[in-house]
Amino acid sequence: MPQVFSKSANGVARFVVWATCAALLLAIVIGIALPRSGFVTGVGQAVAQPVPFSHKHHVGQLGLDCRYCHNGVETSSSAGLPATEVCMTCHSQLFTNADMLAPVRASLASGHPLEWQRVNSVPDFVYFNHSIHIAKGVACETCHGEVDDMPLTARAHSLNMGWCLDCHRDPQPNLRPPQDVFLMHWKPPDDIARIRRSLISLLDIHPETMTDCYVCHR
Amino acid sequence: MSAIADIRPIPTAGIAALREQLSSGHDMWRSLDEIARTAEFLRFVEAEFPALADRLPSRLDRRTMLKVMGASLSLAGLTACSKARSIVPYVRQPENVVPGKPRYYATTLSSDGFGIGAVVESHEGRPTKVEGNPDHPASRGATDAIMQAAVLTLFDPDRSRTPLKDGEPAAYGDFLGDMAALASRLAGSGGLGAAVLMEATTSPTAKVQVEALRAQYPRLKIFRHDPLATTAGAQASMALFGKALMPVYRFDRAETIFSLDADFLGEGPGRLAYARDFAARRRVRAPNDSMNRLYAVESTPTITGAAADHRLAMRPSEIEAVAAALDAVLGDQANSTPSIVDPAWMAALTQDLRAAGAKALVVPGSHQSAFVHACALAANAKLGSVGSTVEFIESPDEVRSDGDLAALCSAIADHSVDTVVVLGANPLHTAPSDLDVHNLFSELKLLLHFGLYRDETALHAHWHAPAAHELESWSDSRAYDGTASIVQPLIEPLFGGKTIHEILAALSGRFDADALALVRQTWKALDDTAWRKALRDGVVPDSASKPVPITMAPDLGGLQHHPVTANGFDIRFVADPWLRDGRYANASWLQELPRPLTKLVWGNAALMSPASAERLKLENGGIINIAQGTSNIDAPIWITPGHPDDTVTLSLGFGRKIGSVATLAHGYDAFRLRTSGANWVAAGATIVAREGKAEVITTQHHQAMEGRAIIRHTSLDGFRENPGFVREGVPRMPTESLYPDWNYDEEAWAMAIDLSACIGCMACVSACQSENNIATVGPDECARGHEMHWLRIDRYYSGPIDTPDLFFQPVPCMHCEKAPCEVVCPVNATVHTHDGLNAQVYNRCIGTRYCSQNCPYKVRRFNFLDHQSFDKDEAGPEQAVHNPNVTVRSRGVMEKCTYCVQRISARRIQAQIENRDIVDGEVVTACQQACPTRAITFGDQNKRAAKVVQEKSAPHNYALLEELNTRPRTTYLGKIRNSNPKLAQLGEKTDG
Amino acid sequence: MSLHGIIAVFADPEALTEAACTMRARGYRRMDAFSPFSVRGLAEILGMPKSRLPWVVLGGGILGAVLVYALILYSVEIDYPVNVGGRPLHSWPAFAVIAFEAAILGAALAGFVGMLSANRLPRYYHPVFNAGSFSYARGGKFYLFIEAADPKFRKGVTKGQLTRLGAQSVEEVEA
Amino acid sequence: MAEAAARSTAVLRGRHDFPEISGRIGAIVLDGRLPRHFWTAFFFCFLLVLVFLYSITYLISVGVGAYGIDIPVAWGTMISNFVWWIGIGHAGTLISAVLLLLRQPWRASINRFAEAMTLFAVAMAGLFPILHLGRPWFFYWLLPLPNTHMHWPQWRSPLVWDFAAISTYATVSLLFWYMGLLPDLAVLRDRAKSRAGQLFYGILALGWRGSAFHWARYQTVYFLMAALATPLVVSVHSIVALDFTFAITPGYHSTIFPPYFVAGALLSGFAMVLTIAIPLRWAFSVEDLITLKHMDNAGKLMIAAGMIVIYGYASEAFFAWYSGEPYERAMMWQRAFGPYAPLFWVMLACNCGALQLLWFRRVRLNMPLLFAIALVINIGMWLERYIIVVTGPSRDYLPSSWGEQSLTWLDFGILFGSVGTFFALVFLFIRILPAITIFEVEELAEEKAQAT
Repeated sequence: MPQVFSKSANGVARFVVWATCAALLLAIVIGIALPRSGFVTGVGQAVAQPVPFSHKHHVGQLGLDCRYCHNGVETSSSAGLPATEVCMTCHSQLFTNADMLAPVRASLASGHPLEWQRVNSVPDFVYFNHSIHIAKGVACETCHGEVDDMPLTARAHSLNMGWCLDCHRDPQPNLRPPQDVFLMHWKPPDDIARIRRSLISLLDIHPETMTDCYVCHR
Repeated sequence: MSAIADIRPIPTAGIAALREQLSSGHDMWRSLDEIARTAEFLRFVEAEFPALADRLPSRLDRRTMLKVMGASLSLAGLTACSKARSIVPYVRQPENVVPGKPRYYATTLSSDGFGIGAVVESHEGRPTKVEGNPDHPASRGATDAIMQAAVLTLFDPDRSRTPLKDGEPAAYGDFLGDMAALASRLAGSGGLGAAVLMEATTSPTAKVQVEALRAQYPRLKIFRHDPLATTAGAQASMALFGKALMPVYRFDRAETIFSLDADFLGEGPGRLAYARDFAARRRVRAPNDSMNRLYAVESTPTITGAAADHRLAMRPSEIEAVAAALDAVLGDQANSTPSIVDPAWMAALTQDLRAAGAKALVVPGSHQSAFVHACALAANAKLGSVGSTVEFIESPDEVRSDGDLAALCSAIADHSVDTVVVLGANPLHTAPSDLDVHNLFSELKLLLHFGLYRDETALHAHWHAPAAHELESWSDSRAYDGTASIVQPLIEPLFGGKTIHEILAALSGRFDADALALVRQTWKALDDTAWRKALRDGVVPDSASKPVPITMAPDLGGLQHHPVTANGFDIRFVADPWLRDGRYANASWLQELPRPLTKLVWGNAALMSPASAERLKLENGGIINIAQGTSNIDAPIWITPGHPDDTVTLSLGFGRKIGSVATLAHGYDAFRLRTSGANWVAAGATIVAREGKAEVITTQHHQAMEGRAIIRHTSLDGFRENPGFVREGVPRMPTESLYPDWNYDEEAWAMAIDLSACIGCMACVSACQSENNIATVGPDECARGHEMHWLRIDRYYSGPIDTPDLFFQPVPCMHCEKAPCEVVCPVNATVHTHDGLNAQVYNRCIGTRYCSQNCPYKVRRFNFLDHQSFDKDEAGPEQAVHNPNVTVRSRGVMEKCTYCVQRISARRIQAQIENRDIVDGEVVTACQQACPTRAITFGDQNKRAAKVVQEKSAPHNYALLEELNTRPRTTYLGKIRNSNPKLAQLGEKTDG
Repeated sequence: MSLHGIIAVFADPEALTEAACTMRARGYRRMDAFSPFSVRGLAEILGMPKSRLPWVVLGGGILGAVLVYALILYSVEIDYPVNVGGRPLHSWPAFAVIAFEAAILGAALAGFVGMLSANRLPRYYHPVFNAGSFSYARGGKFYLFIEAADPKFRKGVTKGQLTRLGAQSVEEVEA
Repeated sequence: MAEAAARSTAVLRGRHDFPEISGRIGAIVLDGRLPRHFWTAFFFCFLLVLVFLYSITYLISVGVGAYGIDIPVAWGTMISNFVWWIGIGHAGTLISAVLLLLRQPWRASINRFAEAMTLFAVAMAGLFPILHLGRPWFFYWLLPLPNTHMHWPQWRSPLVWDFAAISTYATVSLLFWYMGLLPDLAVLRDRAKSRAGQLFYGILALGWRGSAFHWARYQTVYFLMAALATPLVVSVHSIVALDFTFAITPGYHSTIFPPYFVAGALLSGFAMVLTIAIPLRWAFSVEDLITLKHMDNAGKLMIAAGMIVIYGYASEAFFAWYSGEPYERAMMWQRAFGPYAPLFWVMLACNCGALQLLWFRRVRLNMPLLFAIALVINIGMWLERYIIVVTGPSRDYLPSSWGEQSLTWLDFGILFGSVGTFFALVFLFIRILPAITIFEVEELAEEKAQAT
C-alpha cells in the first residue's frame, strides 16, 4: 500500500514535539517573570500629575522635611497629602504667577481640590498604616525609595504581598533608629547589625506575629 | 479608606454627566419613586443629586435598589474616591482633622421626643457609627438598634431634597417668601385661624420658641400629634397627685418587681438605663450572690416578659382586673373582687412584694389605662417604695398644647382653623382611622409640612420644607430623668434641610435665624467653657430634674375599674420595635433586623396564641381579616407561644406606600384599624380566616432545643445547690486531643456572654451590622436564607406551648482553637492568628463554602449575590456610611464575625506606637459596646486580672457544643432564673 | 531506490511465529514482524531484550510522589507556616493522599512517554508502508520482514527460504 | 435462551471474518452512514448543550445565589452532580482496567466506549467543582502556582485532594484510552478512502504499524497502566467520599462512606454503561459484538455493587443509632421523616427496590426492561448524592439554624444540560472514533479459533 506521509513527516513530527515542550517552558518562565516586572508593578514609571511636582527640588534641593506636607505620617494610617493652602504658604510668595502652578491657584480660588494621581497604592483590602512603621523605625525611603532624586515621583518597589512579607518575616535589615526615619540616603553606622538587633527588643517587635493575615487584611 | 473626603457641595461636573444619564435615568427614577414626575425629577436631581444620579444602575431590580438605598448617597468626597487611581487632598484642611484618624463627637438622638446621648464616630467628616454616651443617664454607653441606624437614615437618598410647592420642587427662597406672607398675616390676625401641629419633643429651645410664638400670636393654636403617645400615666398622676408627674424607676434598688403589662426593657425613653440597672441585679457568679425577681403580667409577648422569672399572659382588657386584684390584696380587702389570676400566683407575688417592702416595685404598662397606672402607683405607695424604687419628676419641657390631632380636626371642621403648619409629624399616615384627616386638610387655605421625607402629608401639603437630620442639626433635648443635653451636627445638612428651630423662628418672622444661635440663647446660663464642656460631654451638668414629693389622693383619685364585656378578640396595638410608627421604615438595617421574639423581618404579622390559631384552623402565614368598628384589614398570622388567647397583636409602622425601601417590605398598616378612643387596646374585634397564605419572612424556623444542651439554665436555688449545673447530664468535653496544643503566649482574645443578662434586644446585632459594613439583602433573599448578620440572637422556647419559657442566645463566631472551618478551606482563606483569632481573609476566599458546611454553629455568612459592590465606581453611594476600616465584601466570598479585628488592630497599633501592652478593656467589640445589659465581655484571657477571665472562671461558664472539642474562645454563662420556689419549678433540667 | 528489505505475508500467527523461529535459527538477526494484534512470544523470538519499561514506570511514580511531598513540606514548614485549625504543621496523613495521587500520575506519564520513545513513535514515514502487500488495516495478514542490512541477507536466497516457509507472497521493499 | 447464547458467540467463528470485523467497525466511522434517529437524538442533546451553556453563563454572571443553596445548606446540586458524574466514570475504568487484569474476554467489545464514557463523565464532573465556587475565576488558587502573594493551597483540605485526584484520574484515563485507540487509529488510517481521513487518523495513529517489538512494549505498559488505574479508581471516589467524611457535620461524618461511595459509583457507572450500550448495539446492529453476555454480566455486577450500597445504607443508619450521638440520630430520623423524606424513600425504591429485579436472568436478558432499570438506578443514585449533601447540614447541631434548600430552574438547567452535553459527546465519539476495539475483538476471534 502507498505511504500516507512523506519522508519529511518524521522530521516535522519530531520538531512539533520538541517545539511544544519549549513553548510550555517559555510560558512558565514568562508567567513567573511578568507579574514581577515593571510593566505590571509600575516600578520606576513616573505618573503624569496635574502639577509636575518635583520631590527632587523640594526635598533634595530645598531640603523640606517629609512631614511638612505629609503631616499625618506619624499619627495616622494615611500620611496625608498637603492641602492646597499648604502649597500656597510658600507659593503665595514664590513663583506667584508661574504657569506651572496655575492649577494650584485655581484650586484655592475655586475651592475644588487638586486631583493628584496615585503613585504608591495598595488594593482596598490592604490596610497599611504609616504611623506604626514610622514608630518602629522603618524609614520613608525604605518603601518609597529615594524620592529626593525623583523629579517626577515614581513607585520604588512593587508593593506586592510578597515584597511586604519579606520585611514582615525578617524586619531587621530594614530597621534604623526611629529618629532617623525621615533622613534620605541614610548611611548606616558600622555597628548597625548590633543596633538593629537591639532595636528589635527595644521597640518590642514580634516578627512571629507580623505575618498574621489580619495585620493587613480586615 | 484611601481617598480623602472634602465635605463640600457637589462639583458642577456632575450635572453634565447627569444629562446623559437622564434618558435612561428618569424611567428608573419613576419606578424608584412613584410620585416623581419627570419634569420634577429633572429639576430636583439636577439641583441636588448628580452624584447619585450617575451612579444608579440602568435597571433597578429589588436588590440593586437596596444597594443604592441600603446606605445611600455619595457626598462630594465620594466623587473624589470614585476614580480609584486618583487621590484628593483638602483645599483648606479643617482644624484637627487628620485624614485616616476617626473623630468622635457627643450628641443626642431622640427617642419618642426624649433624648438619648450618643457618641458618633466620624471619618473625614462622614458619620459612620453611633455609640452610646457613657456620661448620659439614658444611654450609659449603650445603644439600641434605632440609634445605630441613625447614620443610615442620614444618608438615605429618599430623604426630601428640596422644598415642594403643591408636590413640585421649588426654590427655598419661594418657600421663605410664602412664609413671610404667612408670618405677616399671623401678625395681622394675632394668629387667628392658624394652628401648629407638633410632634412629641422635649427640646427646651423649642419650648421657649413656642411660648414666644404664643406670646407673639395670642390666638395661634398649638396641637400635638404623637401616634405613639401614652397619656394614661399623666391622667393617673393628675388624678392622684393633682399634677402630671413622670415616674422614674430605680431598678438598681428594686428587689421584687411586678410588671403590669409594662415592657420597661424594650419601650420608653429610659429603656437602656432600666435594662442596665435591671440586669446589674441579676449577675450571679457565686452561690451566695443575690438576684432580683421579676413577675410579669403581659397582654403581648415582650422581651420584658421573656426576662421575667414568672410570667402570665392576660388579655389586655383583663389587666385592669389584675391591677384591681393587686390593689385589693395590698389593701387587705382580700378577694373583694374575684381575682382572675391563679390565687397561688397572686399570693406568692404579694408575699414577695410585701417582703421586699420599700425595695418592691410595681410598674404599669405605659399604654394601659389610667386605672392600672393608679393601682400601680397606689401599690408602690402602700409598699413604701415611692421615693425608693420609684421617684416622680415634673415632665421635662413638655410643650403646652391645645389638644391632639382629634382636637385639630374638629377645629378645622368648624372652620376655626384654616392654616396648619405641620412640624415633623405625618398625620396622613399615622392618624386614627376615624379621623378623615385627608379631606379635612384638603379644606385648608394653607397647609405647610416640614419633615425628613416627602411623605403622605408632604405630598398633600401646599408647601413642604425638608428637615435636617438630627445628625445635621443644632438642637437640645431632655432625657427620661430630665437631664438636658445638646444636639450638635456631625455634618452640614446634605440637602439644605432646616431644623425645627429655624422653621419656628421663620414663623415668628425671623428668617435669618441660625439654629446654633437659638440653642445657645436657650443655654445662655452656661458660660462658654461650660457650654463647650456640655458639648464635649454630651450632657448639661446636673440638669436632671429633682424628684418632687407627692401626696396621694385616697381610693385611686376616683378612677374606677371598668370591666370590659365585649366578646370577640382583643386587639393589642404595639409600635414595631424598630420602625416605631413607620418613621424608620426606609432604613434597610431596621427592616432586616429580626424582631426580638418573632424573628420576623421585612414585614409584620398578626400575632396570636397557638390555641386561638388552632381554633381558627390557621397556621403561620394564614390570612385573617380583622374587623374593628367600621374598618377592617387583612393580615397574615404568626403563631406566638405565650401570647394570650382571644387576642391579636398588631404592630404599627408597616404598610407604607412611600419610600423605596419601605415599599419593599411586606405587611399591613395597622393604623387603618386604630381609632382615637382605643390607641393601644381595642376590644370586641371580629376575626375571620381568609383563603390563602401570605409570605411571612423569619430568620429562625425552629424554636425548640430538641433536648440538646444548648442553653443551659436553672433556677437560683438550683444554682445554689449545684453551681456547676451546666456540666450536669451533658456530654463531657474531651480532654484529650490527637494534636499537640498550639500555645498562644501573646494575647489570647476571648469572649464571655452572660445568658442571664441578655434580654434579646438585638442592639448588638445592629451595632455589628453598622461596624462591619454588613450588607442588607432584602426580603426575597432573606426568605431564601441569604441574610448576612454575623451575629444572631437565637430564641428558643421550652416548656408548655401556651406558657413557655423564653431563652435568648447571642451567637457570634466561636473562634474555635481547633476550628473545623479552617482545616477544610482549600486556599488558606480562613486561618488562625497568633492571638487565637479565627481570621477570615476575604480577598483570598474563592467561595467553596466548605467552611460553612463544617461549622457546627453555622455562624458563617456567604455573599451569595452581589449585595454590595466591591468596585468603588458603582459602589459610590454606599461608601458614605461604610466603616473605612473594614473591607467591603464582594460576591462569592464567605464572611463572619472577626471579634472586630479592625478595633483590635487599631488598639494594638496604638499600644505598639506607645511601646506598651494592650490594657484590659481597651479593645471593645461593637456588640459589647452596644449591649445595654453588659452581657458581653471581651478581652485577653492570658491576662489573669482581665474581666473576661473573671467571667469565664464563674462556675456556670460553658462552651457551646463543647463535646465536639472545637475549643471555642466564646463561652456562655448559663441562664439563671430567680423563680419563686413556692410556684411551679421551671427549667430545673439543663436542656430545653 | 535502494532495497530496504524483504517482506513475507503469512496467513496466520502460527505460521508467522514458526517462520520467525526458523529464520532466527538460520542466523537472521535484523528482522521485524507485523500483526494486527499482539502475537504472544513473537518479540522474544525476534530477539528483543527484556523491556526496562516497568522500571521507568516505577521511577516515574516515586519521582512524582517525592517531588509533591517535598513541595508540600516546603510550603507548610519553611515558606509560610500557618496555624490552620490548631493542626500540626506537618499533617502527614493529609499530605500522603496527595502524594499518592502524584505517584499514580507520574507513573502513568512515565509509562506512556516511555512506551512511545522506546518504540520511536511518532514515526509517520516507514519503509514498510512501501510494500504493496502490506496493509495494517486488513486484518488476518501476518508479516515477517527481513532487512537488507542483515549480514545473512541474500536477496534470492532469503526470498526462497521465506516462500518455502509457506509465505503467501514475498515482496521486496524499497527504502 | 439457547439462541441467545448461540448469538452471543456467533461472531467468533473462524478467522475469515477478521477483515469483516475491522470493516464493519471501521465503516461506522469512515462511511458515516448513520441512521436518522442517531442525528435526531444528537440534535436533542445539542439543544440541552445550549441550555447548559446558557445556565453556566447565567450562573457565573449573577452568582451562585441564583441556584438553590443557602445557609445552612451551602452545598447543593453542584456537589451532587459532581459526585454523580465521577461515580459514572468509574464503571468505564473498572471494565477496561480491572477486567483486563482479570483477563475477562467479554470486556473486549465494550471497554472502548466504556472508557470514552469515563472520560466524558469525568469532564462533566470536573466542571462542577468550579461552577460551585463563589468566585470561579479564582479556581486556580487550588494549585501550587508561583505567585506574588506568596500563598499556597491548604493541603489538609479534601477539596485539594479532590483536585489532585480528579486531574490525575482524568489524565490517566485519557492516556489509557488513547493507548487503546492507537492500533485502531492505524486501522482507520489504512482504511480511510479520503485524504482528509487518512491524515486525521494517520496523525493520531503516530505511525503505528503493528511491529512485534512495539506490540511487546505496548502490552507491558498497557497492563501496567491498568494496574495503576485500579487503585486510582478506588482512591478517587474514596477521596470524594472524604469530602463528606472529613466534615464533622452529622450525616457527613461517617466512616462507611469511602467503600460505599466506590460501590455506589460502580452501580451508577454500570447503569450508565447499559443506558448507552443497549441503544448502541440496537442502533448499529452490533448485537453480535456486544452480546447478551455483556448485558448479563453488567447486570450481575450491578446487583453485586448494589448490594454493597444497600449494606452501606443499612450500616449508616445502624451506626447513627448505635453511636448514641443525639445529633446523628436526629439527623437520620429527619432524613427518613423530615422535609426530605420523599426523596429518601424514592431513592430507596430505586436503588434497593428496582435493583432486586436483576437477580433474575430473564430480566437481565430483557433489553427494554434492563434499560428501564438502568435509568431508574441512574436517578436513584443522583438522589442518593443529593440527599447526602443536603440532609446533614439542613439538620445539624443548633436547631436555630435548621433550614432547607429551595431549588431554582438553574439547578435543573445545569443538571440536564450536563446530561445532554455528556450524550452529545458520546454521539460525536461514536461518529469519529471506533466505539468497539477492533484489535482486541480480532485477538478474541483468534483465541476462539485456537480453541476450536
